Amino acid sequence: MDTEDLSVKVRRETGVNVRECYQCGKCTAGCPVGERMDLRPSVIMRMLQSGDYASEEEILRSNSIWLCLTCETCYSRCPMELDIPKVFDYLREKSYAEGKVNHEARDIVTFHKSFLNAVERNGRLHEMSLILDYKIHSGNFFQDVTLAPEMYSKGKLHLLPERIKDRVGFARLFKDQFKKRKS
Amino acid sequence: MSKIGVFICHCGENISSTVDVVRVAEAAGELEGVAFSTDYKYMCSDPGQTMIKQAIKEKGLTGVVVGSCSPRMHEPTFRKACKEAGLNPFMCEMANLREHCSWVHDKSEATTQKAIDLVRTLVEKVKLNKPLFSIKVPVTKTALVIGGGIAGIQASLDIASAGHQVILVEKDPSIGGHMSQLSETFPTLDCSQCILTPRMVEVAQHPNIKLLTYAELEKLEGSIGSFKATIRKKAKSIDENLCNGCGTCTTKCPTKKIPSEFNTGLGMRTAIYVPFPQAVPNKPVIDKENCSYYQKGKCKVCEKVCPTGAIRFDQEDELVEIEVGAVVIATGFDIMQPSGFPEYGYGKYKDVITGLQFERLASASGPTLGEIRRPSDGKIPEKIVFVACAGSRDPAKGIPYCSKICCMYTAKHAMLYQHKVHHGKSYIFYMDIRAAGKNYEEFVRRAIVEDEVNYIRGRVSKIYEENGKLIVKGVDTLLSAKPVEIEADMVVLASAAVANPGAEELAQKMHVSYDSYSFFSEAHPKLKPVETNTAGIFLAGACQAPKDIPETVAQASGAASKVIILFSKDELSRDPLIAVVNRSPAPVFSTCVGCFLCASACPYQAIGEELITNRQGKVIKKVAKVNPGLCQGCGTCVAFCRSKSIDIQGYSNEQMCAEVVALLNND
Amino acid sequence: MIELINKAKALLESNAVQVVIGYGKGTSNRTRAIFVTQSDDCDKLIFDSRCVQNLAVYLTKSEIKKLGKPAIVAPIPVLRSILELAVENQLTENDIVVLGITPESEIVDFDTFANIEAFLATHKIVIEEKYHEIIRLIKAMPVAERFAYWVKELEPCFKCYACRAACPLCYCTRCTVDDNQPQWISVPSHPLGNLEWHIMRAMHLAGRCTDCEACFNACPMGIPIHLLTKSMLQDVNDNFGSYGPSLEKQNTLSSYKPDDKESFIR
Amino acid sequence: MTEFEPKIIAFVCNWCTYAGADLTGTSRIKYAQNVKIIRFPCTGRIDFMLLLKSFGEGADGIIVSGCHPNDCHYTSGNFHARRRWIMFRGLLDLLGIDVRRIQYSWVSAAEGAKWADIVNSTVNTIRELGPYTEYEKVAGYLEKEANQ
Amino acid sequence: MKIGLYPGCSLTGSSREYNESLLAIAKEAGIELCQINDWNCCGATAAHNLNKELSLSLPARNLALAELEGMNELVVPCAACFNRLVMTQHELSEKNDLRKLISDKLQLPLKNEIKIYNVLQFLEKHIVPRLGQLVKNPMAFDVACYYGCLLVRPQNVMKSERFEDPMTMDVIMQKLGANAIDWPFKTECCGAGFSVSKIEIVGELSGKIVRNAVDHGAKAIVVACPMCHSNLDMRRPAIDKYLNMKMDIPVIYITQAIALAMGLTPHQAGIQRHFVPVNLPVNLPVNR
Repeated sequence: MDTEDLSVKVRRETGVNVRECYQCGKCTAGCPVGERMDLRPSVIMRMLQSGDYASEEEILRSNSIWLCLTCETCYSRCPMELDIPKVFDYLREKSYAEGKVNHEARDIVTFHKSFLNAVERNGRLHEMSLILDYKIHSGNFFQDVTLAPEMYSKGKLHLLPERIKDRVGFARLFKDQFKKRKS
Repeated sequence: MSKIGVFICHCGENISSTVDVVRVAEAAGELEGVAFSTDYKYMCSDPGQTMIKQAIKEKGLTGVVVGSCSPRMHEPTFRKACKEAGLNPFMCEMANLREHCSWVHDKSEATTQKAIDLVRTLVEKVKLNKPLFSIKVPVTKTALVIGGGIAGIQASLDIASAGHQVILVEKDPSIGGHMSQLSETFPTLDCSQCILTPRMVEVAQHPNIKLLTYAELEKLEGSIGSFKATIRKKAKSIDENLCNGCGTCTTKCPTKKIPSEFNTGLGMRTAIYVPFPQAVPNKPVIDKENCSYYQKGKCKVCEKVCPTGAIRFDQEDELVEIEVGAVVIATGFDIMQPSGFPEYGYGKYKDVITGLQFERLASASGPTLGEIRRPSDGKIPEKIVFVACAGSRDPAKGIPYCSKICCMYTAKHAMLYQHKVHHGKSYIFYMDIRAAGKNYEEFVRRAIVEDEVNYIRGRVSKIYEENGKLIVKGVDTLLSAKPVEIEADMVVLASAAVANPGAEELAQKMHVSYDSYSFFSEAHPKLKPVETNTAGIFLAGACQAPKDIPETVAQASGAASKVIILFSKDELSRDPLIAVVNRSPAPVFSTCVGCFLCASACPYQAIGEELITNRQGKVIKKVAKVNPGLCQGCGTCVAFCRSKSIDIQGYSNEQMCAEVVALLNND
Repeated sequence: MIELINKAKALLESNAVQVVIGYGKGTSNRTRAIFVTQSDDCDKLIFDSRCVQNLAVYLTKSEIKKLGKPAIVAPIPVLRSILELAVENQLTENDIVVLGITPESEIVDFDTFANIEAFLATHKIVIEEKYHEIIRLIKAMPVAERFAYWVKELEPCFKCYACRAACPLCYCTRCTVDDNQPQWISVPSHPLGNLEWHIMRAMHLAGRCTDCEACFNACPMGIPIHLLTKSMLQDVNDNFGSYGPSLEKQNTLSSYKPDDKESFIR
Repeated sequence: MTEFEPKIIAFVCNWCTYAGADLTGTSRIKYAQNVKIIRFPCTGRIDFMLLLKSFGEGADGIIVSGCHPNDCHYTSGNFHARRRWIMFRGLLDLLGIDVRRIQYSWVSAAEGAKWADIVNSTVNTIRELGPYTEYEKVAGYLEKEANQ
Repeated sequence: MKIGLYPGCSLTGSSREYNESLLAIAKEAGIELCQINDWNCCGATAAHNLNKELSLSLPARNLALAELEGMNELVVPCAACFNRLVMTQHELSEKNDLRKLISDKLQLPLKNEIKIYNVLQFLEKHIVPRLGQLVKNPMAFDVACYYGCLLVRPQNVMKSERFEDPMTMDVIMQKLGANAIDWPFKTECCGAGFSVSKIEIVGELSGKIVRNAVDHGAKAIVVACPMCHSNLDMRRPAIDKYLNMKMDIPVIYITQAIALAMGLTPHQAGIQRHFVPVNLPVNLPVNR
């Protein structure tokens, strides 16, 4: 089993040394979704410092990492200039790859995945199929029932997707991207 | 034939843990001309020094090399030891085996080898050392104190009371410094002015203290015992002898809307002004930038109303030269303008102020006569938020260090607020509470327990205005980082203490070193806290690092005592490590050809000319001559002299060459 | 020509000077320095394009000094040397009479050094393009090759010190090369000794050399040592502005500007 | 074959760089043993002849270091030194003496870390350049003669 | 003059009025913007949330294609796309090995030197200098310029000094005759990518922004980011729900504002595509 501290991985992958964090909490104070988080940014930094396995699991299974909007406010105000959003990107990727996504974050992840599916299919985002795909996977069938038609009426939705020409070359980018870590 | 003694120090384990000291001693013993070589645990200790003295006597040593710490640390110690044993102190050299070897390398053969090389190098040097005799320089028993804050005041009074002359130079119109701006002082809450102003008056009245306000150091030459300082007395535009400080001019002056420096912009002053009522001297100056006569050419109201006719519009800056034996730098600190904090809205929101501004609000002599009122509308704030570490401990803002005083004065501010606004609520956002002083912790506890100040551990991320309130977005890291939002009426930022803007320039004028934050550097972090690297120049107060009043006063007295010690002798002996022009038998007399390019290169104008005459008094030759009083021994002339006719004692061409050869030939 | 002779005569007869340092006929078609002490001998004085030797070198020689106050025939290079000697406190205005000779071979007498400087201001030192070219070429070589080139160039030097003797600015009573405490420079004329000697010589002339080429002309082996001083002259110009002797401008190496520019100090 | 260990000699001024190197020690920052320091009162004292001598005596590299401009303990020693270095460097370059083998630097009494950095980077540079055989050959001439 | 354009997905769909108005004003100013041939989606928030490599390779492909077409300036109107493209360029310029890996994967050369502009930088460089003669009917009323996150952060990459209080849009609006109010929510987050998946969050965050703008007397909110626009405009119901009151302040793109000031018709500016009706206190030209 992997005994390497998560903080060590974080440092390798993102270049951020969590030990530099002195827990002033400015990141959390300025976070637009701080209120809603189960583990707030500064708490996650602290847990990473602890190097305790249980905490690491808790982080990867937390809702917070998915609530993060990557607005970068924390980073721009951190006295230690720690790139917290980058750390969160890594944590999300890991959480997703290891199938530890918090159930409350299901919708968010589903949306992201639907988004990427849509992109993988056409090379560009076809908002109509994104919304369809999302509704199917999230089960929120009746969300925005009024929105789509209105968007359509305002010319904001195309029925048929635009597609890029170099499909082969493009497919290469997605190859194995979501298989490798699951195993 | 030289008989050198080599003494290798273990420095406890500092050296011996990575350097094989025994082998170094053995290797040294085999060097030609080495008569005695040994190692010992602590060479600088008494038995260590005795060991050296005995060897000198018994073995009749002609030179000594001590392989231990840096000569900057113990050279005086060992030279003294040699002297006591009857060996000329300048026949002793040190090989730096600690700072330059054992501490910077791991234990290895190469490390030991390097140590041997260093020792061999110094042995070769010392073989060529010549007995030297220190130069006596008379001590000018007058001290120059720069800065009239509490540090400068304390230092001046101490030196003056010891019976020495003091010249106290202050750049502002009055002495008093930051302390005079403070309201009450922690941890006793006694009023700052009440304890300071008597001292200020004492300075003014002390027969041994000459006070030069509105003046700055222009130039400093010379060295310990005999400095020559040039002081610029900025034009005050008044005749101080005639002015009786009646204050009519300041009341009549039509230009009244100038933000007062003393009141940190919270109050206004006139163009001709006395910074504050208790100023010393209590005589006004005209601020030319804002005086309508100087700017627009008309007004002269002050001149008309002055009963003694003391106004002098034609007065100009005056340069005075003074001879002093020692200098105390007490230029204090400045506070960082928190405009570097756009997220805190300082400068944008009137009611976001700095700690120093709060002092003025809380001070009885302040613009609100001690009532806490918001600058914007004069209302008494119901809710007040204090933000600690506003700039301090914040590498992103360029200040990683702790400003040291904020924790205490912020606690004091909150306390004062609670005392003055009983129903008010106060919050302090902090990271750590640093209260490590006598009665400090108790003070903070009192603020929390008795005065019910709410301490919240966490930093503030943003402050913005929303319908008349300042919304403070903070966090409580002790409640699993729960975001906290406070609707405050006023916010006080404990902005960082930084070096004065002019600090670097001043340091360069005096050739003292300064750290990367422009605070002046002490000669040794522990053992020489008030000395600088330049002999005869001492430090007092916050110009060396942020300090509170008790510390500042203590250091000031420390600096003063150093000056007094220096003044306790009529002359001091200086190391004779100075340049000399060679002499040779007639008909050459000296190989110097008198091109005097050395003279133009000398930073101290220490090189003059000497006429060599024959018996009939006819001049046969004109050669350079070094004035030992002025020469500081930099040796620039030596490297510059083509015919090598000028050389420097202790770092002579022969010695340096020998070192190079010895250092590089280790196989 | 005749004007020069008459001036010389007058000076000697009026005893304004006791010796006239000038050019005279030498063996074969060469000219040599002559020291005229009798006005009758003044007819020996000549001046033409062959007179390239820098007579200023004699001004600091004790044997010549013994002859009394000199007048000196001074074409441009000599004038430059005189001025530099003045800067270096080796001459004062009433030590000598200067019989200046313009490139148009007109005779001008200079009663003050300031006048000499003013005159030289209109006749600045110019390093010929061919030298720039050579120096460029040398600097273009790979460093090791460049080193080998010079070691070879300096090989023939047998330390006769003719370069030193010919240089008006090498007036030290004892030259450091003869110093043995310490032994700065290895005595024998092997590559190291030669290299060290010529580096020292060049450095000692840094910011002083007036580019008269006397050293090169004097070298029996024809070693292009003047390339060193020329290149340094250029360096002075590039780094510290104008070169050439000047009474008010300080000597290059004994003065400085706080904002001197360099690119190699970390 | 063992790795080439360069011989590097450092000429430093007493007030800034020597003190800076002391600070390196006090801060226990490690650096290579190859560099050994000779102490001068001021960079103004450092004679170019000594640098020359060092190469003659078999140095592979040289460090010359003193106070930053404006911070010289003697006001202007380092300014004079700077001019001297500019001229000397130009001459050496013309002569094909590898100027990369002389590292000039300003290291203040507060820059312990910088000193370690200067030392290590210089050691690396010289390692890459290898032993200064060209000069040694020239310098070795004497011994060769003596041995014959 | 010819400048590269990366429209990004939303400009072809939900925020096509942004694209239309941009092209319109560029045309007025005599600047030709040409789309990158066969451009693809930048991956947006989704990619960098789930997969680092994709978050780099998707934007990188567009940069590579642009290079192939010999573009050296590239305009990216969508703030989100801009952020992804710039971050990718930044990261790849710092890690050479990574750049190689990606370029191999793309099987396209990648010098990674193209100069990327967001819409504000583009306007500042190419439009603002020409504004003088182009402004026909100035808009004399209070506007709140809203920047959001992605135009200013992270400041070390965006090189934005005033990241807490940016002014570029304000300056432009002043030039159009409007009064850009000073308000504290310029750079607060609108909820960005949660537009679909966490509508209530968008409602709250955008709600606070809209309210604060109105409180400060703004008659319109000016934006330069499709996500901000769709959240403030399309998600108005969610906003009203959070504030439980009806907010009718319109949200227009900076490009639309310029277009209108230039005297183009609301239709040319794509105003009709908004959810919140745009009733500006100026008489807009009906047709020209």
